[in-house]
Amino acid sequence: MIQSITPDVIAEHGLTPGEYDRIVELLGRTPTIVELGIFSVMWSEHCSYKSSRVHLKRLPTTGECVVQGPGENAGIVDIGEGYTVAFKIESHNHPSFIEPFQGAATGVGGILRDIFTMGARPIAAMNSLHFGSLDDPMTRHVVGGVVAGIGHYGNCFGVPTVGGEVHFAPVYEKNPLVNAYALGIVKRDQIFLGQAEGVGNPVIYVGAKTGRDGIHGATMASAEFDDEALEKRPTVQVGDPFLEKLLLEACLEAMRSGAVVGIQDMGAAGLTCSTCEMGGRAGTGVEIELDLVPQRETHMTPYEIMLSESQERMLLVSEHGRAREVIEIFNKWELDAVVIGRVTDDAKMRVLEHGKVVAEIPNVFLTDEAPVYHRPVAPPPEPRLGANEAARNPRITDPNLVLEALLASPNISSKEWVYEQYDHMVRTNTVVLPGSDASVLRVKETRKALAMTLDSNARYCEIDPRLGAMHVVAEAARNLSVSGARPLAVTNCLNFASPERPEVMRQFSDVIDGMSEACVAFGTPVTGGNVSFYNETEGRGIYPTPTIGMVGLIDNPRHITQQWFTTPGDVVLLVGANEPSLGGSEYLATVCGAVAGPLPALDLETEKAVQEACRRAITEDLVRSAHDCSDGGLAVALAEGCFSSYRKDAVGARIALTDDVDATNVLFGEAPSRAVLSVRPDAVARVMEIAAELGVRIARIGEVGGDRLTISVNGDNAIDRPVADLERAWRSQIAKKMAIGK
Amino acid sequence: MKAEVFVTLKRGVLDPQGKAIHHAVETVGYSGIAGVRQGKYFEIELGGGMSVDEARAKVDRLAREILSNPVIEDFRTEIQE
Amino acid sequence: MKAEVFVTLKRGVLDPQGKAIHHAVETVGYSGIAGVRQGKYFEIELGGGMSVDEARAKVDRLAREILSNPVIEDFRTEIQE
Amino acid sequence: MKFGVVVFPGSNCDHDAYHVISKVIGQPVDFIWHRDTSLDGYDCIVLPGGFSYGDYLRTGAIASHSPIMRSVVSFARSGGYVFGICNGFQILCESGLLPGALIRNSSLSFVCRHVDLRVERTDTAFTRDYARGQILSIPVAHGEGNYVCDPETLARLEGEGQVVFRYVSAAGDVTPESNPNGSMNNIAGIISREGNVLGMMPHPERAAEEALGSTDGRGMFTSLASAIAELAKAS
Ligand SMILES: Nc1ncnc2c1ncn2[C@@H]1O[C@H](COP(=O)(O)OP(=O)(O)O)[C@@H](O)[C@H]1O
Ligand SMILES: [Mg+2]
Repeated sequence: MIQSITPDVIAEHGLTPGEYDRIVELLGRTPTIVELGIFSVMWSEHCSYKSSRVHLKRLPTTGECVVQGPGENAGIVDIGEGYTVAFKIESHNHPSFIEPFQGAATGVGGILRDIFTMGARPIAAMNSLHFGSLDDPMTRHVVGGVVAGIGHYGNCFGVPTVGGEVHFAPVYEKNPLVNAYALGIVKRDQIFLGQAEGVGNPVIYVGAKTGRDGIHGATMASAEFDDEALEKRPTVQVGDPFLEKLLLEACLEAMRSGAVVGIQDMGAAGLTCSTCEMGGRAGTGVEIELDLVPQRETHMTPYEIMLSESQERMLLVSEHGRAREVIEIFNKWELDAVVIGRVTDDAKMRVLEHGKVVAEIPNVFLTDEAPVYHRPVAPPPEPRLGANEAARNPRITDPNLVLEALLASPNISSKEWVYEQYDHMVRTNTVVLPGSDASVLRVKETRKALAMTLDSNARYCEIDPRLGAMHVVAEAARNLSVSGARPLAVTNCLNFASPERPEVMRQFSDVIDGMSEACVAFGTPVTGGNVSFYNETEGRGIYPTPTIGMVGLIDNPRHITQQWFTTPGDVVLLVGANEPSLGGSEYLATVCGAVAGPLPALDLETEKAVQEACRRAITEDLVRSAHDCSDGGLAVALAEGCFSSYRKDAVGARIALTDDVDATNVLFGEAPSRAVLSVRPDAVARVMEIAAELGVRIARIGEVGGDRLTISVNGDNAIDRPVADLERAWRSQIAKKMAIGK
Repeated sequence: MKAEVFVTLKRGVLDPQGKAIHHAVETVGYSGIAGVRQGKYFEIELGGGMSVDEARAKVDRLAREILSNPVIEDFRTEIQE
Repeated sequence: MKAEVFVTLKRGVLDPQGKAIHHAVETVGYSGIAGVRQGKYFEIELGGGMSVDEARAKVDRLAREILSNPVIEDFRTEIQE
Repeated sequence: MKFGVVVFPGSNCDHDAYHVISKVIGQPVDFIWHRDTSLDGYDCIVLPGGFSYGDYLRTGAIASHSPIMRSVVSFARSGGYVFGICNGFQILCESGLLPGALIRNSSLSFVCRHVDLRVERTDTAFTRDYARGQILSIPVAHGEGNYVCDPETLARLEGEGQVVFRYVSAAGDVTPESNPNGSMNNIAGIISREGNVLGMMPHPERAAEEALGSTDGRGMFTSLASAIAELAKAS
């Protein structure tokens, strides 16, 4: 393809004139069109993190358990007994808006490959979803497609999708967020890295053939949406989960053979990215001949082959002389595997077509020399206040009806319509099914269990990015702690609007600071993640939406704890300071239609002590149920405790609260550092003692029993409802909305 | 009156179904099959009192708006009188 | 040479997809659609050097043995020369 | 005595079945590759859940043509026990070892959750460790588990007691609400007339350990183990 490089061509590649000049300067010549394409994907926001890098550096990334921090395909932490887990979260937001089913499906495919390239067998997936309002038909279409697509890929691949979160707010209407997470297990001494070691070693292409899928997808993922987005549609890729399952089995088998030196998946930026990154990490070069690349279509140009984003492909480097062995393993699994090049000693990526060089670029130009921007950061905005004024005009006042309305709010209501479409049990490790605070899996290879959770709170982050991000980390850790787990480490997905707007960069920078501070406090380093910018349409951006994926360890499976009250006569305890606020609450959003601050305060030391108290009580076998108290406040947490779950009938509770704030705050105000426990009556004294030892407030607030939830505040009856009615309001809401028009 | 709608994947869009079928067919021992692509096929029963032109317009709209996914699929309709 | 295979559900076999589409179509406000049934459509690319009769026999066998399930489906094939 | 678990490309509950047989009920078991053809030395073949060959055409359709299935068919015809779970059930129907077909769930959605099953027969090699009418809590996880067949076949299945499991309410009643996929007569599992081939959509291997919340599915594996042991003693 002979094409001259005009300013238009440069702009089409998403490169600024300044970036282009830098390319010419680095190369000392004009790039070929293939090289321009390569630079454009490697220097895109998506691959280069050019706007976020300077900020991401502030995240804590080291810790005792960290085996692999950011920089590889996934982070890895040690879980003892010779095993480690690899986990990561990644966004597939733009593709999922353009084609919800395939966009979400290929998002799952991508994250699974990131895990098994490390040598880890994926044992769990989760997803964090943000959509517009379910009252909007377009949103329902997106929700239906995304959930079905995630299910399609994960179910067929055979990984259980064990949990996640779903939020709804109008700002996501044209910018839905689909963040996919996966976790895999690998023996500590069997981890693989994406490195092209060993000059002369063969480079092998495995998996699906290359087609014209998603050419320019990586640049698309970094470009703001406009009406033209719909015109960009044909770039959407179609996933083949069956092929990916074969790829998994073949890759793991090849790795076990000892013949594999390094391996990397071809995600966004496909062959380009894997070629230069594998060489880059090892300090070597990789040379490939495009004639040898398996192609699905005829007459593909070098440009198209290098930029194709066809799914289910990997690049691997084998030991010299062992390529045959590797290829035979792939053939056994009925997959293509072809030697397309070799490792060189010149630290360049070199691409040949019919033996002629069509691109030759030193790796560092594409990686370390990629632009880094110190984008302007706006000064801190005025604090977002007004919660008290907004709270003066509630749509409903009867606390019973308020509670029902909150339980029926799609943000709080049961997500079973979603997770029942996912196989969440395959591989028979899922000990705590979706529905409780954290998902828990046994690890058959060890005596331990893993707990994991995905959390975000975009409304909080919109009101106060820094404090909001701290709340999110605290909630994730709390979800693990009340499940009996010790938090280990974090992966994160940072979804933001355009980095070219200083206000957005202010949010971004503040979120990083809040997240860093909280992660340091909890001792949970960040081992990886993903940044998704440009989530805005027609100038309207999303809330700053950092999503935290936190993994924790339960040393003794006996200590796995769920959120459901189990036994009449058990005593209900509220652990933690009860200083709720309506700022940023679901109450304010649902009942008063307002998003306003200030947020509830968060003291990290108190938070840690509360979590420690819960964990200690759990490990002393004193606790029958434990539930983190977050969205919707205490009344919602109590109601959720009453509901039925697998092999657990609904049960009521009688609760008496005393406080010096008004009933609305007590019932529906939100505050961190709180958990609701139910314990045997004879265990109450010891749990109180533990709390006292840790300096944590604790109150006996009632007992489990009957079939109603009754709550009094300062002696006045506030809530009195049959649990069955509350549960009905909570359980079926999303299904009901999704059935509109069906 | 009846109509038929054929929905096929756009050229260039990966067809995992067709690929898997083709592969299986070869493994089972069929020779001479060079490729398989899978699409959808709809039979539409139309109510009475419609002209052919009306029917065509209606079925076209139905195919475009509901039966196919314009992002990855093309369609073709046929009216049988 | 090319062939087309149409696979449809037998009369009397429930068609959940067709039913759902029909329902959706009505809800969206299309009038005059009396029924929708969903089937499958295959485009088969045949290798060279085959007579039409050979092709027909091969495609018929393929449709019968693999592309359709006789318990619930019927099929029809067409050869395009 | 030996169990064999067939591995098709795309099987993904193969390890789960293997785990229950080897670790939970402590019986010898091998994986059998789909390209193998010999089943010598096996007493029970398990066709596990998953998405064999991607299941893109029709569930189980392509697997039913794989080399191993020819052997499984003759193994079954000679009286060997064949146990098809989920995708395995679909493969058994496609290969003609069991009548009927499994089509798309009436909800059109994949469904994964625990359901209640009623044991309709206990005089089979697969269910002898249960009580008649016993209600089992076992998960389903499928998109195409809607059992259909023609009216004559249905009458025969019912008349000859070939329906072994039915979806029921917690109280044990056959209701539309307790049917997760629209199956005719709430059919969850059927057995061949000869009593040696059983297919079911629910996953007993996911309900065989206390840690997973239910041990109700274990009985199928222990039933088979004792039936096989008895046969061995008799011969
Ligand atoms: N997208 C999803 N996929 C799978 N499970 C989900 C999803 N969204 C929510 N869930 C499950 O529903 C339950 C409630 O979720 P959520 O309200 O976010 O919990 P929490 O507030 O404790 O973090 C959790 O067990 C969660 O794993
Ligand atoms: Mg929680």
